[in-house]
Amino acid sequence: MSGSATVGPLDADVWVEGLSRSFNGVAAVRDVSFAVGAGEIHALCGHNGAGKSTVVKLLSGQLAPDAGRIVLRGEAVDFRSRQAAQRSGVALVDQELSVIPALTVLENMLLGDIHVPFVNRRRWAAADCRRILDDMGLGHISPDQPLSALSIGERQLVEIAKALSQKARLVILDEPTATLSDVETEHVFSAIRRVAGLGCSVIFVSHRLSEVLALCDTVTVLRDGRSVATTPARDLTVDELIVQMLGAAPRRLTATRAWDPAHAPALRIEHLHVPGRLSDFTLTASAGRVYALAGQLGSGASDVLRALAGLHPKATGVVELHGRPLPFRDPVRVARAGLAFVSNDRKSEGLFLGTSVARNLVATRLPRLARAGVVQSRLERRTALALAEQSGLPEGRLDDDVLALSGGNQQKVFVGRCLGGGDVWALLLDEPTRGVDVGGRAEIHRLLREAADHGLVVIFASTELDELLELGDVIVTMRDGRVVNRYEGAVDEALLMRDMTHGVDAP
Amino acid sequence: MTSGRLSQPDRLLPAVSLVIVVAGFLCSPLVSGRPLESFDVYNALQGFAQLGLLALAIGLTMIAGEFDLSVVGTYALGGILAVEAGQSSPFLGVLVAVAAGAAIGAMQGGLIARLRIPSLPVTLATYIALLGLTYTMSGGLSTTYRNSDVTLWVDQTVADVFSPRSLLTLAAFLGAAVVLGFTKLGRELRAVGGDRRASRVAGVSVDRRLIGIFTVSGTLAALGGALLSYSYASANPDPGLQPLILAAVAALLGGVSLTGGRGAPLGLLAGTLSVALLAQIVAITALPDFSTQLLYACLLAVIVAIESPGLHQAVDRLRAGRAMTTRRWGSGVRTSGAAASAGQHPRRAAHPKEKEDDHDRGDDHRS
Amino acid sequence: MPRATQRPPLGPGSDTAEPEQLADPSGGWRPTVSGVALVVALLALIAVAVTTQRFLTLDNARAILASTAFVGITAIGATLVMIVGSAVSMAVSQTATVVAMMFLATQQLGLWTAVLIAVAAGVAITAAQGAIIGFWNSNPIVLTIAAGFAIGGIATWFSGGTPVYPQTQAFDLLNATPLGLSLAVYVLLGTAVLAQWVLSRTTAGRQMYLIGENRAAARAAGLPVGRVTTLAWAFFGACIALTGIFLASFNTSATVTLGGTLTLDAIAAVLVGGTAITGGRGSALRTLGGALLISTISDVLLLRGFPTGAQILTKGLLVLAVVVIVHVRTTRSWR
Amino acid sequence: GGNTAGPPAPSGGSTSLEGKTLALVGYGSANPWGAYFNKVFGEQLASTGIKINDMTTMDPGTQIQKFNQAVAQKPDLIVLAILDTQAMAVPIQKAKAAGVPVLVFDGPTDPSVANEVMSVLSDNEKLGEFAAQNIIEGLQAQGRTSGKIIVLTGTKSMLVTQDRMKGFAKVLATAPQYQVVEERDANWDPKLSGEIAQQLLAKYGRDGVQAAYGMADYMALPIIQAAKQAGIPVGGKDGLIVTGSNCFKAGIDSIKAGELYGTATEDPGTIAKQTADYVVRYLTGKNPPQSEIVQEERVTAATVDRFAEQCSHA
Ligand SMILES: Nc1ncnc2c1ncn2[C@@H]1O[C@H](COP(=O)(O)OP(=O)(O)OP(=O)(O)O)[C@@H](O)[C@H]1O
Ligand SMILES: Nc1ncnc2c1ncn2[C@@H]1O[C@H](COP(=O)(O)OP(=O)(O)OP(=O)(O)O)[C@@H](O)[C@H]1O
Ligand SMILES: O[C@@H]1[C@@H](O)[C@H](O)OC[C@H]1O
Ligand SMILES: [Mg+2]
Ligand SMILES: [Mg+2]
Repeated sequence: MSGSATVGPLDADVWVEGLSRSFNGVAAVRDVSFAVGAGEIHALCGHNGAGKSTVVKLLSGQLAPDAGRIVLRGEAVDFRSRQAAQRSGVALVDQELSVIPALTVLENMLLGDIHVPFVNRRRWAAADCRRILDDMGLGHISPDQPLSALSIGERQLVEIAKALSQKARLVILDEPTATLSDVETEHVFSAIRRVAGLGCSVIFVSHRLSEVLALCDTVTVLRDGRSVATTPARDLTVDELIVQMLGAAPRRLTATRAWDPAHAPALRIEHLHVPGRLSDFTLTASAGRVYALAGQLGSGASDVLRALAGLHPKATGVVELHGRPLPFRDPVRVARAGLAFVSNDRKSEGLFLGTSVARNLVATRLPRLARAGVVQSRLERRTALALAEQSGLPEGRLDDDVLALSGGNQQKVFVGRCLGGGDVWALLLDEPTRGVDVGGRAEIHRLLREAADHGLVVIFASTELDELLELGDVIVTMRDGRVVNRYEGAVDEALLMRDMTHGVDAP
Repeated sequence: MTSGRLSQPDRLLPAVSLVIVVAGFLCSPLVSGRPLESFDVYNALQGFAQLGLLALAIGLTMIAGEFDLSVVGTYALGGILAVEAGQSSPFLGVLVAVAAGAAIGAMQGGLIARLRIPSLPVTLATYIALLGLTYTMSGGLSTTYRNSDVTLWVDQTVADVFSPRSLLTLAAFLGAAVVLGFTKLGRELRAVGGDRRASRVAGVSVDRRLIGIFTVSGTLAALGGALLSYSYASANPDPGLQPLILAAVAALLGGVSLTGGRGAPLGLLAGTLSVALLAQIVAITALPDFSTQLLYACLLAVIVAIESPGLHQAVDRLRAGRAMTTRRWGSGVRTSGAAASAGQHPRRAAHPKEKEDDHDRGDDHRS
Repeated sequence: MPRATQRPPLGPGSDTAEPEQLADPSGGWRPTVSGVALVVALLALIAVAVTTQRFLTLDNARAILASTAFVGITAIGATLVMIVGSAVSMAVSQTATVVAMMFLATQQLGLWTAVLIAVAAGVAITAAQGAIIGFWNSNPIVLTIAAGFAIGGIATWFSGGTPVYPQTQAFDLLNATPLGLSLAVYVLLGTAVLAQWVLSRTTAGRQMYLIGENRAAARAAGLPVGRVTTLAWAFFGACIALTGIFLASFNTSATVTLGGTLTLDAIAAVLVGGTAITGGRGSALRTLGGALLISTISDVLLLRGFPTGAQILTKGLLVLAVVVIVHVRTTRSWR
Repeated sequence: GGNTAGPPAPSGGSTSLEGKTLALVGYGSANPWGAYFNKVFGEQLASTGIKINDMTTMDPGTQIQKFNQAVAQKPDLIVLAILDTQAMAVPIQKAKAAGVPVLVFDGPTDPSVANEVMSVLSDNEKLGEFAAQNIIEGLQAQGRTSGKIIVLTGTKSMLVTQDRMKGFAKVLATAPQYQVVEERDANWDPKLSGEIAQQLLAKYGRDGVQAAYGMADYMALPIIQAAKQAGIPVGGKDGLIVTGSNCFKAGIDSIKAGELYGTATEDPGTIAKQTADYVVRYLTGKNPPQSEIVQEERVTAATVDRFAEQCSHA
């Protein structure tokens, strides 16, 4: 376990050598090696399923490697549990939000930290917590607030703050910023730089490549479970990074085409209001166009979609679909009217993970596949096949559980479920490509574009500028629960950014 | 922690139920026509002692997000073992009972934690098996405890209202309150109950906590059975489901939820006292027996109403619908003005409850 | 032993239980460690059973089926409720009791009217709970404990505790034994087949699996969560009512305690059938298998002269073993 | 204390017991036997002006809490039906120490406190004897020289059950050609009785059992039903002889239909009347004997008409 003469790169604080791990005979990580120096911020990049999170789990004691070793400060370690890793000074922000809503902010900060004594010392801890929250830009949050009272972004910040405050030797952050706005991300970056400055090694995983290059010193790229390159970040551009990840240059989307004015207004939203979250949202959307709601977390963009989907019982306003009022406080009636919603969380509010791909694809349209309440198996099969083909899913995997698919393919199942058939008139998508790699993202964008071409109204919300610009025919920027601006055509990243971060009442 | 937390169900429920029941207790002379005496309190506390350890056992597992149905089985086994092994030395009897309870608890905790099996089926199966075991050991007959000194001792009056049995039960609650309140165990237990995966990731030894809490649960249940059999001078091989259900009611009134992550020993204490006092009120006022059932049903109905997220959403939906019809015109202007005048980020200005609603996907409390 | 060579028409419980035990919820059979364990356990049971005197007799097969019927019918209904994600009901025996009382109290209106009233009552009481759980997302265990108290209390209140006696013996028709098997056995088989068909072929049945697997996803997707949950509970209510009707006919009178230990017996049968308490997977035919398996084991132990205690103990250990085998495959924990 | 020394209001000849209180710690109304007892007992005492506090329950733990409560309230008399014999011993001693008189009905107390209470007891040993007589008589009438018997008992931990079995065994010993092959605890539970009967009848086969004893009619009738469903004839020239040992209306009907061979009284109405009578005698200072036994009767087809009314209330 320890002691044996271990030689690594001279200044390496963390040294990973020949790490491998398979699941049921399928290799997720093979022979991965890299080194992280003290105070270095080291990025792990790669497309979905490349093995990043598996490496993270191996390093943080959540999984044991099949082969290879991990050396921390010259000592080989063999973590049998998260606690063992924590005792060796490894702090973690998991890919999945891992704070406990049932506890207070302070309790969450203390949870699992090995430096926290067995017997509570509350006052001392509260003061510390206050300082850490302030550093993270969470001055408005009290340590005694239950975490359940915080937004998802704030919860994520608490988790990051917690990991960065644990006096660890190695902090690992797996997609920490996926749910954060740019302002919040800035707070996180400065905090990361601060701990790195104190000599702590940092491993950072993200799909936001420009942010990777801005923050990190070194980038290791994984492809199909192997480490293919380790390069200083200053020597890389985003495009070069993408080439490393994919092994080839990415396909660029063709420019959006002109709008065919033959398409009449289909979805009219007036004065949509959700107490405390969204005020007076008005939009008339036409079939055949893609509407992008641009806004950071908490801007209300996602609330527009949730309200339309019937998931905000307190929502008020007038919504009409094809001139008929939409009973938008009831998800069942919304779905029946032909609005399909893709939430931003495919795991807990999206797919039926333990169910086959085929059954997921037809989950929402069983009544239409049935005669007198009896599902017609052949029709069901045909529909599933058609949807799989339409959404670019491999036919061979139709009977696998969704759980066994990679994240990107899971997301395709989620989006694919809403396509085809004459029964859906509008697609509402919240972060349609969250956590999806470059290739998967292009596929999903193609699906949405095709859906619009087939005459559907497509409305999506996103926090990513690239995505907004690539996909949106009309971009509505939002901040603080209100619309800031509406763009058709001429707009650039800077404009969007300004609207999303400063809003109308900017100085 | 702060006064604001009184509005949380884990404090509100036990506080309200205790206040209501104590008020009922104090008013009972109006019906019985007889002033309250210290004996009434003593007797209520005896009822508390009968239920308490079982309620604490089941309540603690519920905080950790589990439901230990086997406690009634362990309770029966504890009683029989205490009687069989404790005829000459009551301490030996308790020791044997407690050791068996701990072993059974640890076994179940091990299965549930290591194999990640839901607790309800495991503990149901164990309950059935334990019933068979007590039946085999006793031949289906109540076993008699002949050490009448012990029987008299455990129920003797202490300071007018207590007995050694009720004091011991009280001590168990206070002990649990101290341990969970002043060490990291309380936090970790609620974390394990709140989100098991996240707790693991955060570095909580989830398996160890689960095995621990089931061991504690088995121990408490066996101890409860042992004390009860000393008090009754007999041990019943099959106490039925009634004790379990009453213990669960006590725990629910005590502010724990079946979803886990919520509750504290002092809340459990209040919940258990509420149930015991309710039984005492029915005894004092000589209400027919079935009225106890109806009263429990009413109390549980309140809990159901409080803990039905869908009900609250339905109410919101109704209100929003009504607001729409009354303020057809100009609503957008007024409401947007209201939000703007807050001059704050709406997400931050919003009442916590509203955010909870939003992120409450409504599935997290399947049982 | 002339009878021993004679194969019973439906076969002993273990034979019918076996294939269902192996069926994968999605239809295909995949060899897994747990599956192999199950096969081994079943083979062992069959070996023990066939070497037990009098086990392979027509009378014994009939007894196994008959003793499965009451619990079995309720368990079939409980399967739907577990699949749709509502876990269990703690108010089963109280409901069965009340239905039995109503059934006997209305005999003078004619058998079928009485049956109709009883089933309607069972459906109404149980579907109401299902609606609260489905539409309001209430906790089923808390709710059904409350319902159990309420139903039991009200039943005692109204009946004053005295037994309910029928005014005519019309119900005796339900004690008939066509082809030597009691009517309840046919109803059990019919209910199982119907439930299986509902689950695997109808829109509502298929939605039950989806809702049970991920309620939040089902809600966001606009599936009729409330309606389908209510439907599952309504079916459950009809099953409880049938059990209550047969119990009443069998006992010819009904008291407040008629339901006995039906609640837990039914849950045990569903669990032994391998339905996951977390919802989303399971099958009615496997519940039938589970119920038959429990009766068969009790029967074998009884024939071998084991006392009541040993029978109960074995039942508990059996449930535990199956629960472990079935749930070891999933890492989802009970929330 | 409740003993207010108000002048007894003399009213129309009958002794007024106005102002006296009595705590009825009896069987809860969830038990049909208890329900009818409580009803008759209340009716009998209604005219006397005694105030009855309903402290009935079927849960042994609750019973102790209620009993202790009753003691504390110092009524003029506690009327008690014991659920857990052992567990009630100490509370009875406490009542004695507190000077509160206790009258036990139906089943006896633990022998250690038998002298501390008054009692009106059903004669459980007799009930068991009657059941055995029924079976012997029935089998002999069929001309059988041997016979196997199965027994489904009430909750075995109750003294009531044990006493009935004592009497049953005693009489059966006089006819050694008839033997009990199986005795099982069916917990006063009709559903369980039916299940066990089905299994036992299968175990011993069509010709393996000649007689059955279900300790109450509601336990004997499921045996009959199980036999019929298994195709085993009941009663008559060579059918199964089934007996109960405490009568209910359904049992009487079944005897009349020629299925149940016999049963015995122990009907709640009779005990209730005798207990009420005892209460009045005691409270009016007539010093009744410390213990009274209720006269139990055997019921068969020959005598069924005599007991039909008495047995038809529960
Ligand atoms: N527990 C598991 N069982 C089986 N396969 C797994 C498991 N965890 C990961 N895998 C598989 O291992 C591979 C690597 O997954 P990993 O989560 O490390 O990818 P990633 O690079 O983090 O992807 P993403 O960017 O989507 O998070 C994938 O093919 C994944 O499906
Ligand atoms: N969570 C999981 N549980 C079980 N098996 C898994 C899991 N994730 C992945 N696998 C298995 O590992 C294999 C590789 O997974 P992965 O998702 O990386 O496939 P992939 O090579 O990315 O394929 P695709 O082209 O479909 O994305 C899968 O085929 C699947 O069988
Ligand atoms: O003695 C009673 C018995 O005869 C009755 O049937 O059930 C309750 C018993 O206590
Ligand atoms: Mg990952
Ligand atoms: Mg992939």
